[in-house]
Amino acid sequence: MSSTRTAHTPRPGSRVRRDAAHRLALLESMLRVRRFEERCVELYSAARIRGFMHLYIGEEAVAVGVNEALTGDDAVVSTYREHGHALARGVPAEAIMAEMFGKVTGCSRGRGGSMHLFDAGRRFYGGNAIVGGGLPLAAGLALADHMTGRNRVTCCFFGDGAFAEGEFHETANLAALWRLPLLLVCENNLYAMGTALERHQAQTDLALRAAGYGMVSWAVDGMDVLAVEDAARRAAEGVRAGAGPHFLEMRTYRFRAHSMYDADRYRDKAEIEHWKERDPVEGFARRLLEAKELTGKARDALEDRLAAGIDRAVEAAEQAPEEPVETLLEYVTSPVEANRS
Amino acid sequence: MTATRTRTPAPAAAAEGRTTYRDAMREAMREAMRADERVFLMGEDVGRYGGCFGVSLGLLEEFGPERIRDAPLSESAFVGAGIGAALVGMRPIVEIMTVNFSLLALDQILNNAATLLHMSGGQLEVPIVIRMTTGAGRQLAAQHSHSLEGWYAHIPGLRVLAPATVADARYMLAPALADPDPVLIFEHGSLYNVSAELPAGPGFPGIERAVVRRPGTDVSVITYGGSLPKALAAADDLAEAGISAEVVDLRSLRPLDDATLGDSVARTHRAVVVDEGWRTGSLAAEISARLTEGHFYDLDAPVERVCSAEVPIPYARALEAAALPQADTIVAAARRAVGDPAPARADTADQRPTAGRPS
Amino acid sequence: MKPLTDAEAASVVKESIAQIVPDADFTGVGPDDRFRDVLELDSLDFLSLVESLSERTGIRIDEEDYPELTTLADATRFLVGRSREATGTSPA
Amino acid sequence: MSAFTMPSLGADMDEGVLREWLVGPGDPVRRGDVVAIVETDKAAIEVECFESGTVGRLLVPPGTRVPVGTPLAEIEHGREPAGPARKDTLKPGTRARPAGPEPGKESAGRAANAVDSPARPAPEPSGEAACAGAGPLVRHLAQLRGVDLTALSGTGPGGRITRADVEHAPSPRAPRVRATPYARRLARDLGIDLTAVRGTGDGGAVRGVDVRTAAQGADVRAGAQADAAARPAEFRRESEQRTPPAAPAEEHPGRRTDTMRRAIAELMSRSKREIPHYYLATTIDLTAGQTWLRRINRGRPPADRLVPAALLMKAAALAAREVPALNGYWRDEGFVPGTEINVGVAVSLRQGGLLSPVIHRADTLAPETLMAHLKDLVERARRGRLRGSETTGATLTVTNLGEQGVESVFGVIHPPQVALVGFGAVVERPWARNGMLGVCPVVTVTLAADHRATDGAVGARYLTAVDRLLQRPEEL
Repeated sequence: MSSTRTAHTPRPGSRVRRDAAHRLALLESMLRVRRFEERCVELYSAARIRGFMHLYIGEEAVAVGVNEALTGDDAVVSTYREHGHALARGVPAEAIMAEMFGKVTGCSRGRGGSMHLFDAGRRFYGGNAIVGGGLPLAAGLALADHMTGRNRVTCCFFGDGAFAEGEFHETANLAALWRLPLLLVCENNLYAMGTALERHQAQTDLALRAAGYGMVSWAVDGMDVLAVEDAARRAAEGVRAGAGPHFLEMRTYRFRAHSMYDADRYRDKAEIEHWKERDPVEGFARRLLEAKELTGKARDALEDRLAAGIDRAVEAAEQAPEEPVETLLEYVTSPVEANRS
Repeated sequence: MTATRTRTPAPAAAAEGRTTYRDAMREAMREAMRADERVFLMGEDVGRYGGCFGVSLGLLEEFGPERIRDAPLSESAFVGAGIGAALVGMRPIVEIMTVNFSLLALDQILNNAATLLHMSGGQLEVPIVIRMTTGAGRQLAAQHSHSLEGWYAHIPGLRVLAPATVADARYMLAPALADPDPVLIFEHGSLYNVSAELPAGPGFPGIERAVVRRPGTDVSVITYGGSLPKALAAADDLAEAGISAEVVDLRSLRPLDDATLGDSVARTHRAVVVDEGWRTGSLAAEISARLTEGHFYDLDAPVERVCSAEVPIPYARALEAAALPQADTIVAAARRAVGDPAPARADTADQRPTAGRPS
Repeated sequence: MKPLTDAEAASVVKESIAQIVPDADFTGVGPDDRFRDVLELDSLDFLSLVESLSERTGIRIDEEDYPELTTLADATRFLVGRSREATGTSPA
Repeated sequence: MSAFTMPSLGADMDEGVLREWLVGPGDPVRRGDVVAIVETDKAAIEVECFESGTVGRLLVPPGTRVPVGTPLAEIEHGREPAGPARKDTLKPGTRARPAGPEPGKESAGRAANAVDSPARPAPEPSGEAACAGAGPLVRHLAQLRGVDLTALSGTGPGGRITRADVEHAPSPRAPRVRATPYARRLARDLGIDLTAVRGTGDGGAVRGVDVRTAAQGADVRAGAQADAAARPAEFRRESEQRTPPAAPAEEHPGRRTDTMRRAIAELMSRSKREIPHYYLATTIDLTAGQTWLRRINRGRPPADRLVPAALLMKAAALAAREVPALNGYWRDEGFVPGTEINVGVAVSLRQGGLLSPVIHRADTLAPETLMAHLKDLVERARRGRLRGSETTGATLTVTNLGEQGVESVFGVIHPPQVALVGFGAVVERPWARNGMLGVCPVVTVTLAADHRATDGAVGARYLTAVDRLLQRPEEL
């Protein structure tokens, strides 16, 4: 039986470096996600990428900010809107792009596509395309660490839609009950696909409800990368300190459709425009320009560098070989048991 | 070879030198946890209560609450947690009370356990063992009595086992834990009290193969799990009528041991598949189809299936019994297969194949 | 058993042939014509004829005897001769 | 209830005359029973019924010419053969047709009286038109199923033959036997003709045990056959019973010959039109064969003796095993090898004409068995008592015109087969052997073969094989 520990409330702002280089790095990280996905739109339109593709554009501050709180030993469990999480985690753009091209060099050898990016080496446990499906899994990763005494954090991203799933509530209860080292990051972009938060939740204050499970829970401005980083650092610190799971409600917004294209019949154009005024990438860039931490020239150079990197990723994905059809039945069961039907 | 009389004795408390199915399963878990620190048991009431069916009784005292982990009634969460723990090197044994409850965790089993290795392009192995009770016969009515193992046997990426004997209950767990892929073990509720003398470890046929539990020459009765004792009893009755039935225990529902099934049918030319699942879309249907595909020209009669009636399993004793495969319905099916539908009559005896009749 | 007369033997031969060739027209078959050719008996027919003759008369007919059964006259003569040999000794 | 229909007894049969009913309403029949005699362009053939049950109404009176597939009689099904048909005709379900004669009035000649529908006149020959009215898909299907399109009348618009017409057409192939897959495999392995096996399974299905029983009885039956042959008088009585004086063959002998002549003309013309024949001949020393036969036949009653034809036939069949390229069919612009060696035996009929009953798997039969088949088939062919299944399935034809005294015969191949083997008369000729001239019995064997399927070298190989085989008669 796990011991009952007192809740630990970390001090705000502890150990967060606030220097300009760090801020420029955050910008670059967010911009990489943004430009990468913009290229994805282009490639999807050209039918180079197929399947469902869910873009993260508008939410970049969450992935980039949270990642600042995690070490290489920590684990990430993600959703189907996970390009940003994977890129921020360090999964190479080449591997992601190749995966979306269905190539052998893809990070899941072409088995997963956009929704199922995996990188075991970086402890990136996947894009899970079942809403809420990654939560119990993340609890298990945390349970293993808990049982083996390893001081690691498992960070699980999920959306406001998952808050309606039993799996969230089961996992929240289980993790809090067992004091699992779990960082629950709810990306509340206000829509479960096309259903607005107030149309699918009786109580729309998600942090308030998560707190009901006995977890430390905060709501955070998900459009501000610095606020996200700050909250994530504090929460991760609490998790590492053995205070059990922490819940962060990241209030954010996706600028594009649920999956590639939709008619946006479920929300006003004005609402989208309103949120775009708070664009986490451009807004942050503006702040850095105003603070003279970023020059126009430096911005251009950054853009060129990112574009070149994405070009290389696309080129590599184009050139990469297809996985031979003969391998179709591989990775269904473990290779050592390859003789099964 | 002469068929030995292998009618399984009625459930009874473990006699001297004998082990019950329940004790065998517990012993297997105890052995696994002693041998490997990564192994732990997680599920509803596995700890203080001692397991819904008493399988884990006493383990909490030996291994403590960290490794004998009582879970909240959150099948999806604790099964998923088991999968997550397995991903990073643990060897969880997750117990689900009944197969009906496993539906609450079906998402985790199918969409994660069975799928992660593939979706990750081979990066993530899921060495979890999920045990659950299945089957009817104890008047537990429609939400505790179903046999849905056939559904799981449908899913690539899983290994599905159905120990039907005390020895399999004792020895299947270790290879299941050693398997790098998810393994589901279905324990038929009617078997827990069955007792037998445990054979010594060597000679255990592994978890890959089906096993001929009783050799015969006229008809292959193919079954698994809780239907095995019924099939053996039916074989006894058939033997009295001069029909030599071979009883094959599938043991592994996925993958199916096509070779053993095929060999048997190639010898007997007739097959009766006994499956407590519903007939439509059943495991029995799969086996019948495979026999027809692979052994069409060996078949001397249509493959017979004895399955549960297509009804939620009812509570009332007589109704429940009527809904399930029974020794007499197995006998009737076997008789149809050998072309001797009537109860033994002197004037038809000569029409039966002579090969399998006792001299 | 009495030996066959010529008339009896001739009659047996014709009846046997008629059994094999139901519409046989004996008016076209002279006593010294090769009836096998005239009536187009093939080897199977001929074998049937031998069978029939043997059956009706009880006389044993070996392959070596076949050349004796070429014309109606030959056949009659053969049967009469054999039946005489047979009577007095044990029947074949 | 099902219908017993005018069978298709050959690819070139499009209609037949119901000559005689051998059963009447109320008679129990088993699958395989001979129930009627049908006169085709080629012969009067005993046709078997493929269902077990009770004969219901006879729908077509004797003497009526009807297209293939026309229902001839009803077969009522029931576990036990039911009572008299009149009981059945009272059932509402069987009243689909206009009322027949008063059931109670039936007595003598009930077969004729029981026929409800008036004899239908033969339809206008519409073969060519019908053929032209079938689309490529339908033609393909017909080919696959071996259905003769000219034998069908179309039900589609403008008499077009539809897919359904082809699917519902009776297949000219061997009748479908209800048998388990295992029984089929076993029958094939043991060389048992499934159509002759009595099924004891569900619905009369032939099961493995039935085939094994039949296999055990095969030798016994062969003996019985010889027995029957040894008792011709008895056999004759039986045949007289079965063949009433007004037998169809005698009823319109002229027309029957005419129609058969037409059929032969059609088949042979087609052969010469389509098949580029090549011919080979060789003369074979038959001393060994004759000597062996004489030894074998010595002491045997005539009924058990072999004729040279049996030996030659066996050699021809075995040689086909060695040269399989001559055993099979030319179909769809390609050679389809026969899965068995089924030898068609060209039998000339006294009233003129030709029939080719088939000895199935002749290569597997001992000379004695082959001889028994040969006798039986030839005899029945000449009496017009062949069964449908006995006239189909030949993969190679052997003609033995030598029986008529000629020394060599250059035959015309029976399409779709690709070869025809001819044996001439066994004659004594001067023959050089080991540098010495002597007089030997010799036979000239000829081969007519389809040059599309094989070349001369293959044919030569075949004749060489026949020669070699005949030099070791004891191994045949």
